[in-house]
Formats: sequence, C-alpha cells, structure tokens
Amino acid sequence: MNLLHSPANATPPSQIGNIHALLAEIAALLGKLAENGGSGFIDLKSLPLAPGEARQLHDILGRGEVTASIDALGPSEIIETRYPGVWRVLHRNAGGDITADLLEIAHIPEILKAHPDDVRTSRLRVLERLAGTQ
Amino acid sequence: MTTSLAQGVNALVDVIDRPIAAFFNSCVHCGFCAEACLFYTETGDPRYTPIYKVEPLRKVWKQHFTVWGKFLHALGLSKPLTIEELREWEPLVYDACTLCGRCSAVCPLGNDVTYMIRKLREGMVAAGVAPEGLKGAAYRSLTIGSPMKITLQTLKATMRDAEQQTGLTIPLDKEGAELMLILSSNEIGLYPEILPAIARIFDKAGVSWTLCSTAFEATNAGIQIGSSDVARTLVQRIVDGAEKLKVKTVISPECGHAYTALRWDGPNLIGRPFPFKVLHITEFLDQLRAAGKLKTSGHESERMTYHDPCQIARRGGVVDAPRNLIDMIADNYVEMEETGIANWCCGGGGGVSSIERADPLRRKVFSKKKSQLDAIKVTTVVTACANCRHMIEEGIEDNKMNVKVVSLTEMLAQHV
Amino acid sequence: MPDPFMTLGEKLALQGVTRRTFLKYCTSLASLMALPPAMAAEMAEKLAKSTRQPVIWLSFQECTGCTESIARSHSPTLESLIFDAISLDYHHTLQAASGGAAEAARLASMKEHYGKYILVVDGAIPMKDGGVYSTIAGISNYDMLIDTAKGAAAIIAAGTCAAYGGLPHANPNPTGAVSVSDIVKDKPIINVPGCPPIATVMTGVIAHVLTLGALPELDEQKRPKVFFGDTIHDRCYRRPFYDQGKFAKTFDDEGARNGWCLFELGCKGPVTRNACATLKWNGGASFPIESGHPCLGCSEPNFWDAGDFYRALPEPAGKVLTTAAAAVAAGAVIGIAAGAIGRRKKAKAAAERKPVTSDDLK
Amino acid sequence: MNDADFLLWVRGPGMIIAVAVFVFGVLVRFLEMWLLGKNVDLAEPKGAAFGAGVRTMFTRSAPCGEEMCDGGFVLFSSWAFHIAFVLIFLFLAPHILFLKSILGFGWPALPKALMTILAIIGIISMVALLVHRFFHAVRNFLGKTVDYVAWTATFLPLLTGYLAAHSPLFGYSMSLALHILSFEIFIVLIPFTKLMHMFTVWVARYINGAAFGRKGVAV
Repeated sequence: MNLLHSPANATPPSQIGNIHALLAEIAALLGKLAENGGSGFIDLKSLPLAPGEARQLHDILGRGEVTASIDALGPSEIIETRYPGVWRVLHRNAGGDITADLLEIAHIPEILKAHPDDVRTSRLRVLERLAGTQ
Repeated sequence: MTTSLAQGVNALVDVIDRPIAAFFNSCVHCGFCAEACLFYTETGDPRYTPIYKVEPLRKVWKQHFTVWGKFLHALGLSKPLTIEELREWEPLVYDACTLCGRCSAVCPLGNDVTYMIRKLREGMVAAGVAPEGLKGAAYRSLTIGSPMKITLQTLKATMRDAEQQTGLTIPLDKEGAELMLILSSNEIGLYPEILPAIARIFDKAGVSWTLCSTAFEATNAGIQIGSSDVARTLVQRIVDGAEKLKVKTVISPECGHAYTALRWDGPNLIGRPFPFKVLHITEFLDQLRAAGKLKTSGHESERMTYHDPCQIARRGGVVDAPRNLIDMIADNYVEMEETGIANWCCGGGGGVSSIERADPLRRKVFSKKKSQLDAIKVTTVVTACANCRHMIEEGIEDNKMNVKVVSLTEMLAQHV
Repeated sequence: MPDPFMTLGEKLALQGVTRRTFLKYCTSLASLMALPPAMAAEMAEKLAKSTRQPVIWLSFQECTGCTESIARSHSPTLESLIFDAISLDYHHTLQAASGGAAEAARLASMKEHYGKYILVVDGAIPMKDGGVYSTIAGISNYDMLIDTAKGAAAIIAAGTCAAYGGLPHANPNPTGAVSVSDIVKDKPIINVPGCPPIATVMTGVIAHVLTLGALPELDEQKRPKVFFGDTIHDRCYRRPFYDQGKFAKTFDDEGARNGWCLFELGCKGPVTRNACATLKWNGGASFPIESGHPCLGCSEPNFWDAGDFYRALPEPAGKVLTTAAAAVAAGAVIGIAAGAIGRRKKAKAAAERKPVTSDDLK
Repeated sequence: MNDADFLLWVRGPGMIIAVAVFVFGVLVRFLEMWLLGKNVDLAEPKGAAFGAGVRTMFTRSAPCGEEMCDGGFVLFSSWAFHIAFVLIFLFLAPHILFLKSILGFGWPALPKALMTILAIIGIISMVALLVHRFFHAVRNFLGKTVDYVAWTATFLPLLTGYLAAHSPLFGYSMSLALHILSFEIFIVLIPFTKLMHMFTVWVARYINGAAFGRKGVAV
C-alpha cells in the first residue's frame, strides 16, 4: 500500500497543534534553504504525533512532481511534496519495515546524489569496460 | 502487711489478666474516652483522658507480660515503675475518676478502662498510695463497721424514729424473713427519712422483711479504694448476715457502689455464688409494681427528671425499673439529653466524694450535670443513690440553682 | 584475501554496494538511535572510510545463542554487512583456525592492535575453584579476560551472561559465575543484555563506535540508553489492555485469544528494559508478547531467579506459605512459653500478695 | 543494588522475612495475651454475655450511639481510611493475585476506578487525621512516637500503592518495589505497635460487650 496516497477527508483538523508547529518549522527551514542553500531534516519517527496527525500532515504536504525509488538493501521512496524543496524520504529494510521516515528540506535530497567516491569507482569501472571492449 | 512499691507492683502483676492485656494491646490513642469523661470535658485538661490514668498499669503489663516489653526493658529502654510515678498518678486515678464507666461504654476498641482503673487501685493501695479520705473510710469500715462511724446504736435510734413516724415495727434480725434490707451510711446518717419510707411501702405491699444487726451497712469502701481484701471482708459480713437469717433476697439500698459491690463483685470476692438474690431497691419495687402490690395515689405535678446513678444504670443494668416507678406518680416527667446508660456522673462516685482534696475538682465538674439540668428546666431531680443525691444537692447549692433533689423511694412512699 | 588496509567503503564497493547504501543505513541508524538526521551523512562518511575494526570475541560460559542471534541471516541485511565488514580476529565458534593456531591469532591481533581492538564477550566467567569450570586452551576464562581486556579500546558484554552473569550465575551458581563488569573495572564496558540480545542492537552499538568514534550514551547499568531507555511495557502494543484492566487469566481463555495483557500470567514487561517491542525479532516479524507469551525479562539481571516466570509481579517470589507455617510453629512455641511464664508470674504474685489490713489504712 | 534487584529482594527474601516476623510476632503477642486467662464471673448474670459480646464486636465500630460522644470528623475519617484500607487490600486485582499465590484461592476483584476513589479517600482521611492529631489537645497529648510510626507505616502502603498504580514516579520497578516494601514494613511493625489492634480489638470488644451484657446493658 502506498502510505502517501491520501484520501481527501481523512482526518479532522488537529486539536493538539503538532501540525502547526511542524509547518512552522518547515517554513523556517525553507527560509534557510532559500537564503544560503543549507538543507535541514525533520525525523518524523522521533516525533510524538497523535494518532491521525501523520496522515493529516501528509494530506497537507501532498505530492509534487518528483518521485524516486531506491533499491539499496530494501526499497526507499523519495517523494517531492507539493511544496518544492520539501521532500519525504522513506527508507525500508529488506523486510519492508520502515527504518527511517524523514522530511528533508533541500534542493535535492542527499541520498539521490551520487557520492564522489562512487563516481570515481564508476569511472574506473567504465574504463575497465572500455578496456574490455577494445 | 506493710505497704510498699514491691507489694504494689506484685498486686498489679496478680490482677493483670487477659482483658487488661487485650485492652492495652488494642488502644490506638484515639482519645474518644476523653470525650466520655466529665473530668476532661469540664476542665479541658488532657491528663484526665481515661486511658492516660492507667499508664502505671500499662507500664507493669508491658514490662512483665510482653516479650517485646521485656526485651526493651533488658536493653534499658524502659524504666521500672516508681513510687513517685504512683504518687503522681494518684490524683488522676482517685480524684479524677468516679468509675462511672462511660469511657468503657464508648471506647471504639472496646477497652473497659473502668475495669483497668479498678485494678490499678489494687496496686495503689498495696503500695500505700491512696487518698487519706478513702483510707480513713476503709479503715472505719473494717474497724467500726461503717465509713461514717454508724454503729448498731445509731441504727437503732434511726429505727426508733422511723417506728414513731410510721407507727410500724421495724423488724431486726427476723430469721426466715423474705428480704433483708441493708442501708448505706448516708441513708442512716444523712437521710434518715428513707427508712420510714421503705417501711411504709413494704408494709402496704405486705412484704416480709428484716434488718440485720450484724449486716446493715451497705457501703463498700473497699470497692472504692480498690482493695479486694477490704471489699471481701465487707461483703462477707452481709453474706454471713443473710445466710444467718436465711433470707431469699438482699435488697441493696439507694446507693450506687453498694449495689455494684454486692451484686456484681460480691460473689467473685468471696469466691462462690450467693445462695440469695441481690436486688436494687428500685428493681424490687418495680417487681412489686408489676405484681400489682404497689398501689399509688396522687401525682407529682413538678417538672422532674431522673438522674441515673452510674453504678445502678450503666454499670448495673437497672434502667427501666426506676422509670416505671416514676411513671406511676409523675405528670411532668422529662429525660435529660444523655440518659440511661449514657448518663453523666454526678461527679462524686467511685469514692471521689470521700476525698477532701478532690472537692474543688468535683464541684467544678458538676457543671456537666448543671448544664444537663438547665437544658430541660426541671425543678425536681429524682435519683436512687444517696451519694448522687448528696452530690447534686451540693452542686445545686454551689450554683444557686432552683432545683430540689429527692429520693425515688421517699417520693414513692408519699403516694402509697 | 582482500587488502587489510582497504576501507569499509572500498571493500563493500567491490560487492556493488554504493555509498548511497551507507547513507541509507546511517540515516536509519540515526533514526533508530535518536540522533539528529543531519548527522547521517557524516556518519556514512566515517563508516565508509573506516578500516576494518579489529574485534576479538571471547566466548565463556555460554550457549552460543548470542552468536547465533547475531550471525544468523535471513536475507542480506545492512547489519550483517557491517558485521561481515569487521575484522573478527578471534571467535572460536566462527573462526576456521583451531587449536594453537587460533590462540596465536588472538595473541597476534592483541599485539598488533593493542589499545584499538574491541573486545566482545559472551558468557559469564566462573570464579570458583580457580576458574576451572571453563577453560580455553588450558587458560581459565578469568585469566583470558584479564589478559585480553588489557589492550581493548572498549568491551561489549554481549548477552545477559556476560552483562550480569545470566544463567550460570543463577542460584545456586555452582561455578561462581560473574559478569564482565564484576571483573574488569578500568575499561569502558557496554552491556548489551538479552538472552539473546537483539542483533540490531549489537550491530547498532558497533556501528555507533565505528561511525562516531565514541561509545553510545549508557545508563547506570552500562546499557545503551537508546535501546534500553524504555520498558517493554512502555512500548507494548498490548499496553492499552493493561490500562483498561483487561487481562488474560490463562493461556487458553478468551482474554488470551483476544490478545489482552499478559500481566497476570507473569509478564515481566513492566520491569524489563529492552527494545523488543519496537525492533522486534526475526527481521521484525514478532516478539514474545506478540506471540502470546509473557515477557520473561531476559535482559534484566538475575531474571532466572526473579520468581516463577508465570507468577504475576505482585506475587511474592519466595515460599511464603512455608515460611508462614514455620513462623506459626515458632510463634506458637514462644507464645505459649511466654503465656506460661506470665501465668506462673501471676500465680507467684498471688501467693506473695499480702492482704490489705486495717493497719495499712491508718 | 539496582531497581530490578531491589524489586526481586522485596518480592523474595524481603517478603519472606516480613511474613515470618509478622506471623511469629503476632502469634507471640496474641498468645502471651490470651494465655493470661480470665477469672470466671460468679455473679448471677442479668443478660446473655456471649450474644452481647459478639454484638459489641460490631456495634462498637459506631461508638457514639446513645448520645455517648460526639463522633464527628474523627470517627468519619477513621471509618473512611479503615474501610478504604481493608477493601483495597482485599479487592484490588493485583492484591488478589498476591493473596491467591499464598492462599491458593482467589475471589473477584472490585473495579479499579472504585479502588482509586477509595485510595484517594483513604489518603485524604489519614492526612486529615494526622493534622487533627497535631492540633487536638487530647490526641496531641496522647500521641507518642510509636503512634506516628504506626501512622506512617499505614500511610505509606496507601500512598506508594496509589503512585505505583497511577504515576510511576520512579519507574514501574521502583514504584512496585517501594509499594511492596512499604507493605512489608507495615506487617513487620504490626506486632511491635498499636497496629496489633487489628487482631486484639475483637477480643477487647468481646470482653467489654460481654461484661456489659452480663449486667443487662447493651453498649
């Protein structure tokens, strides 16, 4: 099941105010990103959200244009929300359990970037391939 | 014997029994007994809390009869009882307790504090720590035969007066009579009207009765001072007299302690049940009434109430009889708020009236009876104990109250 | 054999594991250990750059359950990769070498990595009779621990036996078994109790050391707070039934079928600190309470002697009735004796009591 | 000693020691009292002693009938905490588990909400009684150290029990351990303090009621 698929009228407005605080923090992090390009994170698993609040948050954030999936020892999903610069990063292990559930406020999530070391390794491997095809 | 602390402690060790141990084990220091004691309610002095008055007895119990107490004692954490302590407690145990039994009836734990005071007095006497007034009364009882030095001659004089007044013969030493009447010193010395009154009633009812030349004194100073040895001697005189005259019933007069001494303590003191019945005069008169042998005429219109003597009512179980009798002749009878087995003491029972030192305290605590009487606005107080009568009369005089005190028997005699 | 100086990143890269995988692992690890998510990238960098961390694993009085727990692998997990990546220089269950060669490997590693290696211990250490009850290559567990601990950077006591003495320590403890921390006092020790401990916790602790170069925050029992901060009860999905007072009374009653709280069946969840209720077992499949069995409290000290496993916590753990019966007998004897002494005392007092006469009243 | 060891100790050796001292002490104290004996009353009775004694065992719980005394606050508070203490001890579910494990049989529990209310009533009553004792002339005068020890020993099981059930202030293990320990202290102190009245009051009331009953007086 896609957890991000959100029914329109799933939950009533929050009574506790976690949502409000979260949105305020997202706004602040977006401000920082716009100003100096610094990225920020919110670990949703560590927050004591009341039942229904997570879904309410995702209803608000919605889905944007980009969806990426990673297959690295278990599936991961990276979804841009309807607010560009706000990404949901959802990691699962091989058993399918969620191991991390973050909001990343960045131009592009860190996990999507190819690491310089990997780039170097890639180059070597491509060179090896070249050598092999000659 | 010579009295000593050792003898006192020895006596206490002798008298401590399961009831006393159960009572001390149970006390939670809740203080309800204080509210039941007129010496506390009228003075507000917490030293008059009944359970506090038996502290020396508690000490002996704990040190001699509990493993824990012996252990503490061995460690030196508790000191033995001293003669000074007994002297310190003497005014609490004697002056400030009339053995009225109210605390015993109230204690939520069921402690019969009165029983404990009575037992503590055994030790106090043996230790030689007892008020002079009571010692004197007990001494005169043993040596002369009466605490108030009433002798057979005095009795005979009273009898003569009664015979003149009534025109009846007062029987003395009549063997085989149904009843033997005994009288308290107060009734012979202070209220001689009682004898003609009784004679008149008995005559009308056709009662076969007698007085006894060797056993006319009902007052038992031994019970008051708390010496079973003295009490036993005095009870034995009455038992001997009754057995000599072969009477079926001994009538205890209008005296509280006389009744308790003979009726409840008597058989236990001499160690065997009596071959005769013991009735309080009001019990007997009520039996006559029930049998239709007591006819009265005329009524008292005075607003009156009945003061229950503690030893007759709460400690004696005679509550209805006097009321049945008063009912025959009283038009305007009211009860005090606390009455029957809940009645407040006159303040002079248990030997207190014999302790000169206790006079101021006794007169002070009369305020309880005064407020009870004031509340119901009576002009006459009927009672069935010569000592209560005397105490209330004194109180009325002290407080300049417009109330008179009458003996139930005397009042009844006027209507037969 | 791979180059021993290869970094972990390089080594895993050969297996086609990208740095993205490191980042994902470290992100999950940070989330698991309640660290700021922003640290994940740095941790991944360090993990990738780390050379093979030398580890010496000593197994003393144990059942190999702890090794089984950590070494078992249903699918290639991140944890198992990390575990594979360390340099396990000595582990007498897993290593190929045996006899003198194995001991030589241990001594060589100790010498080469003096002050740097992590020492993992599973099993308790028998102290009685000179420690003869468990020896390896003729060396008592005690001597080997003392010797090996000297050069260790840190010690991980894996499993309840190493952490608290565990089963060997249980009453009557015939071998005089003690825990690692009873013996070693001068080294950082991390207790990872559990019978067996949760594999994720073990690897998490190792990864923490590798990535952050420091021990995780420990509680007063030297357990990593992040995993042992809450009780099973605190995190139990059956907790609402406890709060509502709905309890299974037997293993086959309606309450048990309805999945109610197992408190009355002896569950030690309220007094057991561990992460079973959140991390679960067997690849996150389940944990004891989820399968209908009360928590035994296996990660707590002396859990073997903590009364009957199936006795509820409020119930006394000892033989109260037997004691009470003995106390009744003793109380009756002493009480009757005290009563008899009291009566004799009274009789004596009665005999010695002299009557009060008129002379006494003058 | 950590929380778990502490809990283990109070559930095991602590409980054994406490029960042993309690049973032994109570039995000794009861026997040393009982065996002192009592003289047979030779006076002809006016009423039935036995029935009156049994009656008083119960009626004396309300000592201020017959206009004997003003019960008021103290009587009410005393009732409240006695009733709360006994009902909670006997009918709280975990307590039944405890008793069942010793006795071998159990009985239905009362609702936890009722127990909570009773505990609050008990705690408030006991505090009120303590404050009252400080300020009341007689009760302050009579109060000795052992009275305050007994008060504390009775109060702590109520308080720690309430805390263990409602706000584990020190964590569950510690809360439960403290509660069990407070109970153990309570039962250990019974034979050494006035708490003994829970056993002897029945003897005292019977003797008192029987003595009055023989005289035909119902008190």
